Amino acid sequence: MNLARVVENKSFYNYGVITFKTDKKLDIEPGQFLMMKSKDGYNLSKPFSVMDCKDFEFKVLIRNAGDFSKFLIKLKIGEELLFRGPYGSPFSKFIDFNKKYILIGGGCGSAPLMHLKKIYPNIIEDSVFGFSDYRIKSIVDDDNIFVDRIDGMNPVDYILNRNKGKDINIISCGPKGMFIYLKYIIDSYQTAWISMEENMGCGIGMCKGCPVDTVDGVKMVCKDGPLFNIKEVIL
Amino acid sequence: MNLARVVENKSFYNYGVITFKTDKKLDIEPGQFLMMKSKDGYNLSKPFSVMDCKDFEFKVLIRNAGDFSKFLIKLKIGEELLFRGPYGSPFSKFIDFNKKYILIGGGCGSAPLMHLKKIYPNIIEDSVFGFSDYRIKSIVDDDNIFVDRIDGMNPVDYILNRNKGKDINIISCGPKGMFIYLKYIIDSYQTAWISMEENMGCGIGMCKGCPVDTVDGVKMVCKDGPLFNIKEVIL
Amino acid sequence: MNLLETNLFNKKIKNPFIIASGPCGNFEELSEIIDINNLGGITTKTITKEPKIGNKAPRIVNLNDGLLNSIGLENKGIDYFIENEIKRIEDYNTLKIISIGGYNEYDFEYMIEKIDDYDIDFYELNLSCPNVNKGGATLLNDKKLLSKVIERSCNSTDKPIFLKFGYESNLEELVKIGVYNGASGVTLINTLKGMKIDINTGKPILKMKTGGVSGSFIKPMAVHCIYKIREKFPYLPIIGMGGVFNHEDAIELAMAGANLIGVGTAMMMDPEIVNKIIKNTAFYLSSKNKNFEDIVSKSHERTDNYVL
Amino acid sequence: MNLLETNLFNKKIKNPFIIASGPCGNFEELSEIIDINNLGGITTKTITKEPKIGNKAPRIVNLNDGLLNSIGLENKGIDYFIENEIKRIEDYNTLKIISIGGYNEYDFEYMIEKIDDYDIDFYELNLSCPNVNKGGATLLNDKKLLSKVIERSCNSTDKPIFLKFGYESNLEELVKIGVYNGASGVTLINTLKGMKIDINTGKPILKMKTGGVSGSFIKPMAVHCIYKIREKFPYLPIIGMGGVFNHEDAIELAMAGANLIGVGTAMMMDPEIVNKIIKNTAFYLSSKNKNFEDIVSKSHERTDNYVL
Ligand SMILES: Cc1cc2nc3c(=O)[nH]c(=O)nc-3n(C[C@H](O)[C@H](O)[C@H](O)COP(=O)(O)OP(=O)(O)OC[C@H]3O[C@@H](n4cnc5c(N)ncnc54)[C@H](O)[C@@H]3O)c2cc1C
Ligand SMILES: Cc1cc2nc3c(=O)[nH]c(=O)nc-3n(C[C@H](O)[C@H](O)[C@H](O)COP(=O)(O)OP(=O)(O)OC[C@H]3O[C@@H](n4cnc5c(N)ncnc54)[C@H](O)[C@@H]3O)c2cc1C
Ligand SMILES: Cc1cc2nc3c(=O)[nH]c(=O)nc-3n(C[C@H](O)[C@H](O)[C@H](O)COP(=O)(O)O)c2cc1C
Ligand SMILES: Cc1cc2nc3c(=O)[nH]c(=O)nc-3n(C[C@H](O)[C@H](O)[C@H](O)COP(=O)(O)O)c2cc1C
Ligand code: FES
Ligand code: FES
Repeated sequence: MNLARVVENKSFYNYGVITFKTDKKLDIEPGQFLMMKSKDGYNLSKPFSVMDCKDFEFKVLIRNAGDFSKFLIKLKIGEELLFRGPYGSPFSKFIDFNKKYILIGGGCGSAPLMHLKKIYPNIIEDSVFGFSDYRIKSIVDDDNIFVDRIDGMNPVDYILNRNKGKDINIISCGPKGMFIYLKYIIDSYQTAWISMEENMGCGIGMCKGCPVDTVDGVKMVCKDGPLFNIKEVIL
Repeated sequence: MNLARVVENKSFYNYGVITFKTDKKLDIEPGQFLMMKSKDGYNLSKPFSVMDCKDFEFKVLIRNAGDFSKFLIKLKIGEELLFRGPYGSPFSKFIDFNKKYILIGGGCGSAPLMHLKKIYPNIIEDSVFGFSDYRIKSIVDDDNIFVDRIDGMNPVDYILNRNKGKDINIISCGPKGMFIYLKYIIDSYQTAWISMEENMGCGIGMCKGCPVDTVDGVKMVCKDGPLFNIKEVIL
Repeated sequence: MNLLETNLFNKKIKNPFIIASGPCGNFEELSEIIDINNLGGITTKTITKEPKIGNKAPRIVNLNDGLLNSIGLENKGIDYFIENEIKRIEDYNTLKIISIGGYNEYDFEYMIEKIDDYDIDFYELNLSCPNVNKGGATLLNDKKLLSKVIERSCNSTDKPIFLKFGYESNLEELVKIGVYNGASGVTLINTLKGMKIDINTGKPILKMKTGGVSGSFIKPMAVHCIYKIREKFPYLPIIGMGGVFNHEDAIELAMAGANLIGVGTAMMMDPEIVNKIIKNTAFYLSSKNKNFEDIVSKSHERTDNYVL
Repeated sequence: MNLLETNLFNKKIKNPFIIASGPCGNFEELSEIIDINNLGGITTKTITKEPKIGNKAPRIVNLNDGLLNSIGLENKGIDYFIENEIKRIEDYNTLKIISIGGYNEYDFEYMIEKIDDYDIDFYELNLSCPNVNKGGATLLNDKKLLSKVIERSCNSTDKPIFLKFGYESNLEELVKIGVYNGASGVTLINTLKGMKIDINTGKPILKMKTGGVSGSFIKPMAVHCIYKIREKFPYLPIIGMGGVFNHEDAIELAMAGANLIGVGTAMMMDPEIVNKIIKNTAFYLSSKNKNFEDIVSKSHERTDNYVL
């Protein structure tokens, strides 16, 4: 595994944005994730999407979900951890560069979408990044961050409303509940790519730890995803 | 348990002398030990003798024996750990203050003897503290530290030789092998008190984890000791 | 109102936290550190008919987040216990569980008859100590003998009898045998068998070689065993234990199905820890506006909200 | 000279480190990360007669220093394996162990007959997967069926057959049954049964509720099982596994009695870790001036220096 050293950590209790520096030149496409673990202990590596990446540095957006993410949020500048990757298919594998996309992020799922927006600004029609804690604005800088309801609507309704009538292609990343809702409301002629999350073991497809039911049978989030067509996935 | 903060750590790979500061005024007699553990994890507390103690500070001499002692040796100033105690009967419970004693320390077993020497200098006839690593002299200050053999003799022979003819009362603390040798060479009219070590669980006599065979049956090092009359113990 | 209060066999129990058998001996030392009367209950270290001097040292090895022990049931025997310890134990105002171990039905009967008139609450038959060769361990391999031990013990007293088992392949069958022969409840789980070898010497560290593994890392196995037995025996009282170090561990065992929660190894690490666990569990329950009994067996609730 | 080299059934094995069945699938992904030919051996993920789609998610829960899984033997079945995977596996220049699982003697026989002419070395019968209800698990409760499975499997091939067991109360008896019916060796240990409950929802985290516990904290149980079987069966080949993350763990299992060392969960944490373990074990041995075979079963040496 590779070593990464914290060069910046902007965080509060619920969320953190951490920038790491490594010795190895990185080539991480939007949509890919890294498997990270602490230097001590015999725990699984855990998957985190990259929010930004350049040369020897990468940035992640962390939600305090349990032991490891808490450990990440508390990291001090200069402290180190281990990572491997990038894994998972990049968004660019599925994207039609002649089309325009709407990005819908829920919580930390916003991270890879922000990365996408930065690298391929021309294909982005609109975006919304929903969070439940307003303090997120103090650590993540984006005009489309919304906290809770927007004009009394949830972020999905809000953005679809705002882009009514357009040829809608969606890329979404967030909690499962959001996808279920999305699947329920979008029309059959609309495309939506969703980035799935599942508890992971190996992160590379060998342990069969991260299944997702699809119309073509069981697939692995880490190897066959994390991006899936919403029509393909049985939510 | 109580919190102690490192105020000084003089150490090299094999040994360390660490001074801790606490919030609670300490009253630790020479020969007693503390049960210490790190703030994280669900491991047993481990016993360490006190080498020096005053008001809110205590000092321990650590040998790198395994995970926890390695952790201790690596502690940085300001870092904290948990402790409880003091436990174990103090030397003063057994000592006849009208007599003079010879102290024989082996490795870290020297720690409580150095404490005794400092608190009751008048009862000490002579002392020897044997170590196997000469660098110990850079962190422990005592004229009677000897590394390996002294004039071709082991420390026990050396000090008994040097005090030949005297009414010899010994207090010794160190590895079991040293006690076996001591028992073998001292005369039946001589007194020797030895401070035993055993893997400990609770440190207070309730778990029956630290037995020592004596002529009166099984006793517990933590509660009935650690000091025993060498004649009483079946080594 | 006391959110922690619970009931078993019409006995009011202050709180579900009891001291597991063994790590705290018979509470003489512990009572100098904490107030025993604040505890839900106490279990004596397993008492045998004859005194046992226990195993040779080393008896204890620390594992990373676990513990390996081979105490070997060191105890002074039932007669010493009655002459010197039972009076002090009677005086504690808490649930008193007497743990006994033996080789056959007569051993158990003999001990129960000696002790039954004292002010104690339950018995716990230690059928699963991995540290004795001829002792409880073999009872589990001889189902006839096991049945006789349980039956005879239950016939010797009107007090509830709990059977203590470990992580056994045939746990369900053993519990069935127990219930069939009159046991009132089960205690799950005893230590698992484990070993640590010092690779510098090439020798097992424990003098007895194999010992019992307890502490934090047996919790997933404990939760599994408790859950499995609760699933099959919806109303059987279960004393759950194995790796409880904080209130979250305790709640997990309770949700799996434990009516009372034993704390063992954690008490060796820090003898005051049980007070912290009691306090934090009370705080947790009050923040959720629940009683302890509300969370017992909660993991078995169906989605249609049927509560066991 | 290669200090790590070892021998089993007159096969030279480069080093004792083999990939345990499961965590690395069938090495397709792994082979892109490390050179499979550097390994002592590989064990396929357990193959069944019919395809199995495995269990619903979540299948994986991280425990502190351990892992809980309920993959449920997801695999595409023996026919797919032979059509699509065996050729690639034949090409690896390493010891090839085929793990198979089934419900009765005919399943095992059927699979062995299909695969026996390929260039593979040993079979491993997975008799102990805690993640299948009707599968291997029940074989252990039905000794007649178990005997038939082992006997019929052994009669179907000239290749050595290893039996994989977990931490079972009657492990010795099971191994005896195995050896009596013709097995050549045993693999110890499979995962233990465990559960984790999310106390916020009150529900077991795994969809299947119970799963198999592996990783660092099952090592003391693995060492115990290996030691116990080595003690009773001085010459029985044992593939030891359970919590091996570094060369010290490996040496501990070897000293307990393991002839080969399986690495499972550690490979999920870091797929390159086995190379580090191999390198560090070689370094350790050379610093002690020993071969790997010198340390196998070392913990059983008597003080009179009698070596097994
Ligand atoms: C492809 C991918 C990309 C991800 N990117 C990010 C990211 O950019 N930022 C971020 O904060 N998180 C991300 N996650 C989720 C992150 O991996 C988990 O939150 C993390 O593993 C939790 O570890 P923990 O030790 O903090 O919490 P745990 O104690 O392990 O888990 C806390 C809770 O989260 C659940 N959980 C555990 N692992 C996962 C998982 N992999 N996915 C969903 N739920 C899980 C557990 O069941 C539990 O309920 C991503 C997950 C995947 C699969
Ligand atoms: C009363 C008493 C006072 C002590 N005072 C000191 C002291 O002042 N300085 C000091 O460095 N050490 C002292 N020790 C020893 C110290 O407790 C152990 O070295 C320590 O527990 C090792 O912990 P570890 O995690 O570093 O090593 P471990 O990995 O736990 O053990 C390393 C090796 O030491 C053995 N060991 C473990 N615990 C003990 C123990 N309690 N006694 C003897 N051997 C053990 C193990 O079997 C193993 O072989 C004292 C022990 C006792 C009983
Ligand atoms: C040092 C020690 C001694 C024990 N002695 C006994 C005993 O005498 N009788 C018994 O039934 N269980 C005994 N146990 C098992 C505990 O009661 C308990 O079942 C087990 O340790 C799991 O709980 P824990 O992880 O909280 O310790 C002992 C455990 C330890 C660690
Ligand atoms: C994700 C996962 C999948 C497994 N699948 C199998 C399997 O298919 N067949 C099998 O015999 N054992 C299987 N095992 C058990 C391992 O081979 C091994 O016996 C066990 O995990 C202990 O070793 P470890 O601690 O090194 O992982 C699996 C273990 C894990 C963690
Ligand atoms: S995490 Fe191992 S297959 Fe996806
Ligand atoms: S350590 Fe528990 S009795 Fe001595």
